[in-house]
Amino acid sequence: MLIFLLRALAKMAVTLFVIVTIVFFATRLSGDAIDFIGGDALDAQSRAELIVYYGLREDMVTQYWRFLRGMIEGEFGLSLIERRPVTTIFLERVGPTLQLVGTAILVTLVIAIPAGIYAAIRRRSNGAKAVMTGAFIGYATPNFVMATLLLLVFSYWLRLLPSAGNGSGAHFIMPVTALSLTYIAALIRYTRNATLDVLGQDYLRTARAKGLPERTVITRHAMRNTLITVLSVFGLMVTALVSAGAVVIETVFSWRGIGDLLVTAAIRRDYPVLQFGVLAVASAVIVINILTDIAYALVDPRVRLGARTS
Amino acid sequence: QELRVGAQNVSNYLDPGEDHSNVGSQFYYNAFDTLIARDHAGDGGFVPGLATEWEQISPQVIEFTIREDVVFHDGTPMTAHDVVFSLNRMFSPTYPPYMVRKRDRLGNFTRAELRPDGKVRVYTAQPEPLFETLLSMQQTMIVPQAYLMGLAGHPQADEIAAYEAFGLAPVGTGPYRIAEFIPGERIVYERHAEFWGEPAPYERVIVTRIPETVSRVTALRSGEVDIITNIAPDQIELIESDPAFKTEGSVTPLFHVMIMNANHPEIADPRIRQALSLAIDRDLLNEALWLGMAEVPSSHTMEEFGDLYMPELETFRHDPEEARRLLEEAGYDGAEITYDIHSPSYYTNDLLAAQAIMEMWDAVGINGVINPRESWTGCSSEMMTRTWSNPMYFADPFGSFGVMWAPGGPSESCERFNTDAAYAETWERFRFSEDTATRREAYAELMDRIAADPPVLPLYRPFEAWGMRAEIDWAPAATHIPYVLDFRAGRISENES
Amino acid sequence: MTTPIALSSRAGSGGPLALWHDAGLLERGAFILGLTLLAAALFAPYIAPVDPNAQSLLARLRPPLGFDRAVSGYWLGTDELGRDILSRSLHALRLTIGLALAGATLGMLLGLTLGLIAGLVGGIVDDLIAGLIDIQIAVPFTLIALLAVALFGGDLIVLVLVLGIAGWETFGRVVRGEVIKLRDQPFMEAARAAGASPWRLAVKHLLPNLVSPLVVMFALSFATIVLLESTLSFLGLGVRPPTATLGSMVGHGRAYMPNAPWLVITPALLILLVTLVVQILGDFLRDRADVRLRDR
Amino acid sequence: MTSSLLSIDNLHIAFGATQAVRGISFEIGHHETFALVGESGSGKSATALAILRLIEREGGRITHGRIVFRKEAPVCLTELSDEQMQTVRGRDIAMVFQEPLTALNPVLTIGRQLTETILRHEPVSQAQAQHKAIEQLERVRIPQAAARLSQYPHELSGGQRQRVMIAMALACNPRLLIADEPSTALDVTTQAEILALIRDLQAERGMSVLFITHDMGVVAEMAHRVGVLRHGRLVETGPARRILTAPQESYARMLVDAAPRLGAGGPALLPETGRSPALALDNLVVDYAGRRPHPLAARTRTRAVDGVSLHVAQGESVGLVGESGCGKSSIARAILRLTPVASGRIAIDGQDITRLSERRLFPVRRKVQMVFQDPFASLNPRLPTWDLITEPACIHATVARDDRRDMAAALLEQVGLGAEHLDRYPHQYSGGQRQRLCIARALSVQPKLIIADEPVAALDVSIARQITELMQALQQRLGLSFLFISHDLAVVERLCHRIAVMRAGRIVETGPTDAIIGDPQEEYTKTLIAAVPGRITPAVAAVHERQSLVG
Ligand SMILES: Nc1ncnc2c1ncn2[C@@H]1O[C@H](COP(=O)(O)OP(=O)(O)OP(=O)(O)O)[C@@H](O)[C@H]1O
Ligand SMILES: Nc1ncnc2c1ncn2[C@@H]1O[C@H](COP(=O)(O)OP(=O)(O)OP(=O)(O)O)[C@@H](O)[C@H]1O
Ligand SMILES: [Mg+2]
Ligand SMILES: [Mg+2]
Ligand code: NI
Repeated sequence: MLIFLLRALAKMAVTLFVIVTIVFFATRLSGDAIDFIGGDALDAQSRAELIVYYGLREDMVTQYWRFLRGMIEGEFGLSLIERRPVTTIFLERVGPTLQLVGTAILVTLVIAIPAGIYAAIRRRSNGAKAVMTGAFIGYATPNFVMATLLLLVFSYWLRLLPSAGNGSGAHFIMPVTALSLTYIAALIRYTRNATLDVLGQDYLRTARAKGLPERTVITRHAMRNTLITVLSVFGLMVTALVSAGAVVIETVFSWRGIGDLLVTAAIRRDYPVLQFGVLAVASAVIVINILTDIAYALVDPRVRLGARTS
Repeated sequence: QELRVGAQNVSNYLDPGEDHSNVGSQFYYNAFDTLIARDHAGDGGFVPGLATEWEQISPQVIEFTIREDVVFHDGTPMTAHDVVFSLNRMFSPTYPPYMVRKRDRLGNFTRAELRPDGKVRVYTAQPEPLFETLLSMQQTMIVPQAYLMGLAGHPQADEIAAYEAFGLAPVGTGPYRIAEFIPGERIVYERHAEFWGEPAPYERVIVTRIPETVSRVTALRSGEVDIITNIAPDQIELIESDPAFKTEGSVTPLFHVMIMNANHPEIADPRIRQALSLAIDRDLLNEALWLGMAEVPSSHTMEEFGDLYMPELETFRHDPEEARRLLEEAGYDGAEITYDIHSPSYYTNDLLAAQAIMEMWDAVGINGVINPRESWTGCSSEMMTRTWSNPMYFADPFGSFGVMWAPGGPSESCERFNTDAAYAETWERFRFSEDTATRREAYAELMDRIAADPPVLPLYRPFEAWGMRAEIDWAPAATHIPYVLDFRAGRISENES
Repeated sequence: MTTPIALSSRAGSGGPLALWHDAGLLERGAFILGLTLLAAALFAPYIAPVDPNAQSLLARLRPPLGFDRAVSGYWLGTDELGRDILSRSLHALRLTIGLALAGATLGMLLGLTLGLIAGLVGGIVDDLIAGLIDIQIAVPFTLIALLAVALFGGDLIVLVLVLGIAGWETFGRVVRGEVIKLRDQPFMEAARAAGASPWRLAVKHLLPNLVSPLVVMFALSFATIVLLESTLSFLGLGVRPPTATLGSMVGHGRAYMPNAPWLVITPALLILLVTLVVQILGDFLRDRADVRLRDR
Repeated sequence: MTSSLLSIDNLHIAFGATQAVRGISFEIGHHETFALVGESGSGKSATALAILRLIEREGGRITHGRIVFRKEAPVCLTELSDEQMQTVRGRDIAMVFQEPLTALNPVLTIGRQLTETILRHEPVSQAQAQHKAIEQLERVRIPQAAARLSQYPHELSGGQRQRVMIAMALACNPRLLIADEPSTALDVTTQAEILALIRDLQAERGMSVLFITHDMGVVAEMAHRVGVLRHGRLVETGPARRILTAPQESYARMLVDAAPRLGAGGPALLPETGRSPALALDNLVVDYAGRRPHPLAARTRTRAVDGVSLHVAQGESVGLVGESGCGKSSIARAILRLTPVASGRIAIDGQDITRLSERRLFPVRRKVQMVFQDPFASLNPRLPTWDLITEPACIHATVARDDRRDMAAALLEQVGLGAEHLDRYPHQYSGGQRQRLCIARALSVQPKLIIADEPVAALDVSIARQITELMQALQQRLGLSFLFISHDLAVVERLCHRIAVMRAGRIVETGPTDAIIGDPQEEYTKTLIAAVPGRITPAVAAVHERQSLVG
């Protein structure tokens, strides 16, 4: 366990280092912050002054060293646009995103796993077909179309739900629905597959031969094995939710979160915000990966930490 | 009483001196005052603001009598010291973002000075015909010296950190104080009880960012907000179809323009640029994309320029025949001409206009290609043509055309526009002559020059609309710079109907 | 999945006829629909009534035939620049299918190759490739797309590369896992004992065993790419206007959903159908490849 | 026999359109052991699953017939609902499945799996169930029974797992135990223990047993009565002694005759030729890296093969026997250089290959072919037959691309399969056919040496016989050498010139076949031979028969 954690942390450090380096250079090579900071009309002298003022005059390598030193000291600097510490800005945004993504993950779990198991057990029933068709359609609808549709139906026409912000529980309904739909659909499909795999296993026959009622056979013997398979997929999905995130949903529902922050920062070349944001998101993703590995080892006695194959 | 506003965008900082963005201009007027104000409820004429009276002592000096009993939002009284400080921070800036504003509009001002009698004098380098106009600008709004300088911890030192901090915790003298500011997300105004003028009509005004048009319209309809900004003509019907809501709009004192890089080898020949311009049927664009509500100018001029409004000039026109002829004459070889556009869409209808323009170019044989960019092309020498906007920063051709096309200004220093001694000479006459007729004459000459070697084509003045509950009586004032959300007394009310 | 499959057709192989025979109603429907969509895409230039980019600015936002204000000749109405939605959709379908195929194929080839190498070679190489996968997952995709477009321009090729790169890590991860699982199987040892080269091991022995996960992933990846492309269009990073993909049509049309829903309905429906067809056929092929599943 | 516990009457079972069982009838009396023997694929397991009404879940259907079970009053199992069956399963009728490896749930502890059966059928508390579970484990003689409860299946050896399965089946004192090949995967010593256990328990509790096997030795040891199944029909039923000694029906006769019997004598020793041996192992050592005992420690090493020296002359067959896990397969894998050699020397045809590079090894690979222990796993499931069995030839370019199908057809014919199998995939074969594919593959390059690792373990006796005969014929015709690894001493005796006995990585005894079987010197060899079931044939069978009549 200790060795595993040390190894994982070392790998994480290397991965993060590579990521921040790439982001550092790619953002700088591909655009200029000054045009955004100064507005779109700058004469040459003002431009030069601003470049000095924002510390963008040194050559990139010097800036890079400064950035690395700052990172090690935990000093991530100020946003070029907002002039506030990037950590403050990030913290402001992280809450809403976590709420949104967390709720979406919960909803996904609660709906998709039972539905997937049902679709597998009653493989040929009409109910299962309905579930799978629903999953197909859920998967195939772009989430911003779904988001806009929900907005129009429930806020614009029916005036039932609030359309913007994250004040109350009601504010969660639409964004969470729009966000989790794709994931629910995908997870249903994975769960169904995993369950079908398990249903063919001999130990289920053993369980039945013991005289266990069908419910117990499914809940105790099948589900546990299904969950193990689903876990790794689920870990991937959580990381996708955290990293690829909810940019689109956040925009449509005016939900100030990380996705919106990162894209905006990238467009404006607000380097400090972008660098810290990417670092934070990447760390979260990697930590989730490690946690998935640990969870995997916890639920599957055959797996030793660090020896996992996939 | 409370007013909730759904805005497409909220600024990332609030410093009237530094800011000149369309996003920012929405928010200052409610919370800050200038020495000279304008009668926005009326004809827009100059009226006393924080100065009760002013007197032009010489062409280069003006003297202000400062209003007493003015209290800043932080409770401290405003003094002449604050006025001198506010103006000098712009006239001889140490904070780089101010330097930009100094250069593009306040270049002629040298200093402000406190007289022993408590009056304040402002000096310029050359005779200044636009004293009142420039000193009623957003950039010359008055801020509290002690508060601002104290923000960095050393109240005596002129520190950059203090200016930076002020942008996040702004304090002014206006009818509303900024009670809460979350950059890019929310501004909460509260009534400033000790405001020197007529008290604010609302106890609170909450501005929230709702970036998506559909979401904004929805928020209005579902009662989450009372007013929404940035409604394109296409959406007006959507709001007005319900009698509980209405829209108010006007053409904005701002041009959507196409600029052309005079130094790009492919279009260096002025005839090609003329053709690019002549090929565009701006009336059709207006008719189709703005439902005829926008305004297509014949020259770089607007009614707001007052004495310098010159609709008789015909600098820009639509003539595809002529365009074809010029292209042939210039020996245009069908080279690809890129049209940069900010993506995702930045100006209302910009992408649509761009696509329509490509078709119009195609019709005269120009091989145009849209080039969506996620960042501004800045001063890139590869830029050929692109979208831009040219707002009226203050009501004078200098505040619109002049900010961008002055000799040594942003366009020239980015090397996409060339001036010569003759242009500079004409410019001096236009800028500093105290005689309006001379200025008009000079401006006409500049326009001729622009027509002959065009760096820009003003497409139209867009029509901007705001949606709101039907009971709210508010409309944009024609005398403001673009996008100002003016919720001062007399400008907004609610009728119980 | 839908109909009991006759035992006589147990063989994993069999010609297209056997496939057809095994397919249920749903699969057959999907197959026919798929062919129709493909044909529509392929022949778009011939069947589209008008030039997809031709504007009629004064007839913007007109509804489909049969509604008020409809303009004749524009069956499915016009878009925000007065272009024919039917013609645009057909051309967009063509481009979207092309993009998704190219992107998914690229992602698959990339992921397959790297996954195979990682799994077979192991050691440092494996660590490197696994690290690459981690990086790819950890950096938000929109950011990668944005930087790529900013650095290399918004050409179609760049777009395909970006979309391909978006999916490779899923392939890479799964393939690597499968390879590690398979590489010590007795049949691999048997081949090694017979003197098979690493290349032969990979291509002849591993690849056939990877086919069914690859089929499933390809189907998923295809759908994901169609959606990703539309998300990119939503963020203004997709194909350059006036060229249209189904995704960009939906992305641009979304603003008009309350007053001109037909801008979105046709392309969104096409996206739905295309991904649906791919998913159903993918599932069908996978279910068939699973020997144990077939008889239950 | 109206008092019989279970009577099956004209049972028909179909999988889809194919009829697997076509009308069988038999009865099992109280305290009786009924053995069901027969060809692989003849419907034995299907019948067992039908009794428990689990066949529907496997995709089968009882199309006709009745299964009547008499505990107090007779119940017709075929008419019960699934809910009603749930009270029968596990309590009245319990089953030990064919494959213990996959029959236990890998993610639940042994204790959990055991207690849940007890809790399901008996009104006891959790603690009592726990206690009972330990008792059960002790009864099947699993050491440290209490500690096992918290272990997972993969932490037990194959034999232990098999015993857990049996403990589970016996947990609620069922009236009828169905044991489906409970000892196939086990070496003779473990097998003997398990058989003894079932017999003891039966005597102790007076239950009836339906015993399914293909091993006639086991039948002889266990059964009172025997049913011979072929193509889904019972071709003969009768007392064990009669069937084993005087089968009436021709298939039954063939089955009994084909069963190898220990002590029948092996082939004569080959004369010394003086030529270099086909295989020479010199002090071979094979280590496996184990896990680390704690994070900072070095990995432990398992010494699987510990200094083995062995020669196989040209044209000779050498048998390698020994208990499970003693290192037989490891030797085979080392010879093929599939596992690294720690020390020692391997020579093929006089050439030292111990440290040869893979490139230099290439020509040698052609000379040595292997039949792997698990045929299904060693055949790539996605390749068609013709491709599979000619692959070595293709790799070594001994066959033209266009001739591969012809070659494959010829090979199939050699192992008794038809050319119609050319395009089939491995899963479309029965276990025995797969094993023959492996043999065909080994023959495709005309090797000098074949290492056969348990090549007939999965086959019923008649097919096993066919295969060994084929091997002998090839040896005579082509002068092949064999290293024959098996736990079935009778088969080894029939096939091999010499036998090497292994234990815990070392060879404890080597010698001519007759000498080893007839006059073993080592204590271990003696135990091994004593453990072979069925050595006590007719007499014991007679005893059983009498018992069953009395009971
Ligand atoms: N799930 C299934 N689907 C179709 N056919 C099956 C299935 N299971 C078994 N069969 C067929 O039914 C027949 C009887 O199978 P069964 O498992 O009862 O054989 P068996 O006598 O137990 O053989 P073995 O000795 O190999 O275990 C075989 O021909 C087999 O091919
Ligand atoms: N890959 C491996 N890693 C670690 N230990 C192994 C490995 N393979 C085999 N062993 C161990 O080496 C020993 C010998 O194994 P081997 O497979 O040679 O036994 P065997 O004699 O063939 O047994 P069986 O009759 O059960 O096939 C066993 O204790 C086994 O647990
Ligand atoms: Mg069986
Ligand atoms: Mg072995
Ligand atoms: Ni199906």
